[in-house]
Amino acid sequence: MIEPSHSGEFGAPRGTYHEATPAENNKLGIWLWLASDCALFASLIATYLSLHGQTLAGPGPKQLFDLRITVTATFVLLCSSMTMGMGLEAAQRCDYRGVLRWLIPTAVLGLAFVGMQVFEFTHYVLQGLTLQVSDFGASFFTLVGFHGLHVSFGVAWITSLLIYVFRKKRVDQADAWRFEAVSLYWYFVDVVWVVIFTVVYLMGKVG
Amino acid sequence: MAAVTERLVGTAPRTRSESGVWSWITTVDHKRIGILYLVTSLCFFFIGGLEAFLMRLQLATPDAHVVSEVVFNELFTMHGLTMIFLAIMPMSIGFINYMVPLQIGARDVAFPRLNALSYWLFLAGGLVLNSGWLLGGAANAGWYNYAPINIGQHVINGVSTNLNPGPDSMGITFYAIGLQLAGIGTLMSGVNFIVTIVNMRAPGMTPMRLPLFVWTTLITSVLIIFAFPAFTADLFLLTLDRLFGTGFFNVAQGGDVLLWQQLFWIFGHPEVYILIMPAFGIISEVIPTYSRKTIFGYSSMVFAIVAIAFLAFMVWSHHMFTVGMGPLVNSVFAATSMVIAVPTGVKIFNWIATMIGGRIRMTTSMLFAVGFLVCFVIGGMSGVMLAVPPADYQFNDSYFLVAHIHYVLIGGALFALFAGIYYWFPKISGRMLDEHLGKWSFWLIFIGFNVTFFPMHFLGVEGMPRRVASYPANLDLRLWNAVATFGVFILTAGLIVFLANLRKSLRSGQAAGADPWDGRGLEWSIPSPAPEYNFAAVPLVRGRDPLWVEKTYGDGHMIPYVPGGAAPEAEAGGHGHAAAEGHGEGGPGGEGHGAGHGHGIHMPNPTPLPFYLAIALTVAAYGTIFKVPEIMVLGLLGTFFFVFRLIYDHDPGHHVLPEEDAG
Amino acid sequence: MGHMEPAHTPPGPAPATPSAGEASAGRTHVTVAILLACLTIVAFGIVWLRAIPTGDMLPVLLVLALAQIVLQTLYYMRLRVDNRKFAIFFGGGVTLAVVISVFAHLLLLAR
Amino acid sequence: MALRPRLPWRRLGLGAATAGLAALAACGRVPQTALHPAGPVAALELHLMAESLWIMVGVFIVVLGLLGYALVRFRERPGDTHVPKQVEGNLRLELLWTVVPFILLIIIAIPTFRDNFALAADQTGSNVLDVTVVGHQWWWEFDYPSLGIVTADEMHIPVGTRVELTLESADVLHSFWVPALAGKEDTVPGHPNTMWFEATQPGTFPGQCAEFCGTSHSDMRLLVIAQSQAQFQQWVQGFQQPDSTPQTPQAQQGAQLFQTYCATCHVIDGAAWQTTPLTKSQTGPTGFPIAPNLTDLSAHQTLAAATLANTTSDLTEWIDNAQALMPGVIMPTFQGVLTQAQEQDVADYLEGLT
Repeated sequence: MIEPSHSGEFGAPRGTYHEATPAENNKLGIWLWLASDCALFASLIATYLSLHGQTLAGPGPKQLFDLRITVTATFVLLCSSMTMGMGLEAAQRCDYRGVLRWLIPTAVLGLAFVGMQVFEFTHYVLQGLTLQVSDFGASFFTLVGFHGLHVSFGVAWITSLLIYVFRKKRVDQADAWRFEAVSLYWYFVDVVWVVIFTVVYLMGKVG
Repeated sequence: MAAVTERLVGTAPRTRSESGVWSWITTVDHKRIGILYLVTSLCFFFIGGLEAFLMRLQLATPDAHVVSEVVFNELFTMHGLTMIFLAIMPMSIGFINYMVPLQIGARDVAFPRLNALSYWLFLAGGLVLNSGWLLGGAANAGWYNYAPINIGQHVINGVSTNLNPGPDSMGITFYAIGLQLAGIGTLMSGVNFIVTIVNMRAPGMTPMRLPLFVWTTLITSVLIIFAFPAFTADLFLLTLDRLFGTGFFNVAQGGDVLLWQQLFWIFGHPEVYILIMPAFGIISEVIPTYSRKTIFGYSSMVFAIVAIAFLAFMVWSHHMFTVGMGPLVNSVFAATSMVIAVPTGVKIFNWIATMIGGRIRMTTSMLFAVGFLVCFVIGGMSGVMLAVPPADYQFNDSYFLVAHIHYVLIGGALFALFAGIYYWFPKISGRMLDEHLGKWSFWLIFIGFNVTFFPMHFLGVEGMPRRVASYPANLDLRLWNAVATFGVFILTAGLIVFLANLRKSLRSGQAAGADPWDGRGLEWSIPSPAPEYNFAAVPLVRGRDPLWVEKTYGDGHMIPYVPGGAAPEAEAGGHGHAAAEGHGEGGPGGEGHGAGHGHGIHMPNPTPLPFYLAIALTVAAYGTIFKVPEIMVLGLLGTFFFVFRLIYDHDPGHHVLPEEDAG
Repeated sequence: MGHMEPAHTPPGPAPATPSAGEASAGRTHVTVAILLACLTIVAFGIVWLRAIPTGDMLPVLLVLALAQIVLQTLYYMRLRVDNRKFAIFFGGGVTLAVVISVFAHLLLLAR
Repeated sequence: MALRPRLPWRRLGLGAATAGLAALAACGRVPQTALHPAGPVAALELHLMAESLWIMVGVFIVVLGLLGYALVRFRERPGDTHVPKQVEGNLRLELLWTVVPFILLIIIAIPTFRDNFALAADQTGSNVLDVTVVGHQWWWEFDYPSLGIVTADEMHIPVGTRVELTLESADVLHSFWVPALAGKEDTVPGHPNTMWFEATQPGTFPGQCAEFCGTSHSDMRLLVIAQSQAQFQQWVQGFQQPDSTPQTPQAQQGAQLFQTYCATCHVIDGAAWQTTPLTKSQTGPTGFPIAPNLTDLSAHQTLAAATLANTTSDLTEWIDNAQALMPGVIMPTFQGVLTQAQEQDVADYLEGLT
């Protein structure tokens, strides 16, 4: 039945066929979204790098940044990554208690991070750095605030997942991808923070 | 085929009983969403065409005042935006939606609900953008909307200054928010198509057997997900500038007006390829079918697509040769821009080589494909001329550039889309378009297009800048402007004939049957229009041009794939499958591979949630535009509510029994 | 293509042996977290104490950040063990984004 | 489309600097074209345009020939039912049409790179005239820092002298384009650009803004007037020793009205009320003059960004209702503020400025 080669590889498929499950689709989808989000953050970081020297009448990064607050926030986010990892392991074991035990602290740590950022921003505004005063202010608040919004959305997502699990009172194997998805997002937000911490804060302090 | 007997027999076919507006609002069927895209984009196309018509009336004679400067500036801005974002791109997405799952042998896209959401956000974005006409002026600073004119009223060194004086410049806020909405939708489409193509191909549909339209879709989607974020960021900064008084694009606040241009063209140049890539794909389907030959140089076609996509990210500054980046940067970008001509040339020659040695049927679709080749080559050549910076200093922002962009976007993308319409309309509607009327429409459109746009090359080098509302009589621009406007009338006549053809076909068109063109791809192996479940049994793909392979070597029907026990000739193969690995974690919704499981085909249920989500986000958009925080917050809360509803809403789906005869 | 039967191990510990998997995965998480914390402290320390000349700081900080990113993506996001297509799309995208934004930044500064 | 470089194109009546826009209109055509270069920059650009065009035309003929051959030779004949041979490709051919275009592009690229640098080279030296061009919504400001001249919309240059332009913008993006002399270069707020050109023959070369800059973008025109060295010196003198004394009673009346209503923005060098440096209202928020300098107005051929003839009647009309002629312009409408006669007086005064 097989005729001389058409298209180089005529013939039935070799190997076995596997139709992707919705969970696999979701995971690839999340990865693509995160890759796209990377490009978004890259644009904002390029904007910040291009404009951060424009402090004009407003305060500059050197006098403004208090690295102690920021490094604390970094550790908070780092811890939340670890607890998220533990929560994910629990979810993959279908361990209902484990999920609650690890994901509630994750959300709380995330919230703490957002709280610290709100505190930090308020502090800066009081010192005269606003969105309007200079483009350092505008690009700083935009970039860091955009990351803060990502963290906030992550907290909302984790919370919604906790509510979902809490109502079911159990974790199914079928739900594992939901935890994987949120964990990927959470780690990604953490990765972006590493970049922001280095590029904005540490380098800003160095000048 | 033994497997054919496994088809379900004797069950009452459950056809698409749903109809009416609500069924369209709640649909998650990729084919219906595709039709929504196609119809909507056609409507926007005629709106954009009307805008162009008014502009050409104004420019037919010197010093004319058919419309005022204010309106003219809105017209050319909205014309560009409408044609690019609301007509050509969604028309491509419409075909992608309808055809890609069929061409890869899938039952739907990976995320049917996200797909519906993409459409509703595109529509919402289009409506928000156009609502500017009624709510305080449409956008008026060109489709690329350069800074700092786009920031409008601004405080500059303590003085409140309107950088866009004259009209109420509210329109650019509609631009910023409307395109943001549509952009989110497009981004989700991009993700959706990539996952669909990577994960959901039928057995045997290896990467190097993918139809080229699917390849171009994949690469277009990659361009979308990596190019749109730059625009998202840009629009975000613009929104902040316009509504919150930041100064990203205001020099007085330390801003940089070129920041907008850089980010815009990082997006904007890939966007041009987002527009033209699916067109390449359609041409690569149409020419082999009507030449009765497989595509010439498949591998080099794939390589060319990938190369063009990669280079598309490396050339953006050629739109900015005259902003003063210096000779070195200009030379680098000139070089990369010229290099794009190489893979593009490979494609052109491969298409012609496909025709050579074939048996060519000059259907309307094929006519449009040939028209595409002629016009796109002209557009590509003026593109090379524009890539020479010293020449570009004369060409840039002149009518030469207007001619170029229309040769690639009308002569290129739109002609290809018309070829696609005449090619796939029978599959989508089940009825043939009239070939006689079709040929009339082609010749009128082709001649009208060239009469309109070819003279613009002359106008450009004779000193007519683009975006002028009028030109004085003493410049020697009278003749070619008159000719161009005359051409528009021919073009319009062609479009009217096309509409008449659509109407005639939908009323009394000849029934198409499954395979009216002696097709080569999987989409022609199923009935027209495609049933809800697409394939009664998942087809087994045995080569490139799978249906043609079966016509030549088999009995002309696709062999159903049988899970576990494969068709006899499949056993010989080893384990060398090029497709990617997946994790078999199971989970609900894993569908049967065929109808053989006895309970029909599992399909997702319709849902209004994407529609509601789009409405909530639109409410937030208007709250932002009109600076009403309460409404904005309300809309955002609604958005999040529906986002989480969508995430946690379990869709049990329903089962459809395939119809008796799927052949 | 793994089919029908999961021919390969699903990500994470196999459900059959939860306790052993839990311990090892948990240990990985803690180890990576400690490494990340150390890297952060080093970066912070360099800046805080002005430990090295200002001119050298930029590359050192970037390398430290890169190390953290690699750790997080490989171990936390599990690109090391997970499907390669994730790594291709994500890695490719990130590289592209970085290259383009750096270039855009240079173009803006060059003037 | 004949893009070959040709001998510079001369038109009767256009060489003389005295030819007004009305005269240009009477001639029917003005040379706002890149096809008839009047200087080395435009000639070089035209040369590259032509070179790339002819290469492209060659490619087009090959492509069209192949396409025509395919369509004619392989079109389905009635009754023909043969199945064509399914050719998968041909490595040699595919390499051929990869390599040949590449070579053609290199042929285009080499002169491109060379000329990129040639055109970007700064022109310095004693024989170079420096002019600063500032784009405004919607007029052009021309500053001659070495001559102390600030004027608008009409740039006078001596023939045979290289002109080094510094391009700036007072508000939004504009693009300075005089096709017969040189291609365009954008005026970018906050980022001064440079370019140069030279006129090798006398003439009046029109140009206009090529980057969309707002409502009346299409009205933002300009003239470059290339003159002999002697005529240029005469023009410079008219500026350096302006006579702004009103000569007639109407003009005197006009001068008073000008001081009240117009001097807030417009500068007339040598006028009794004019201070140095300019008043705060005369400099805009970005430090560039807010309105055209009207010194020696009678030497102008045109008004209002080269859209009106420099006649009393056009000037009166402009004063009366600038918004109707150029919507959105910063110049207010004086209809209802001044009577027709008063507007006429102001115009009389301005037309008497030498």
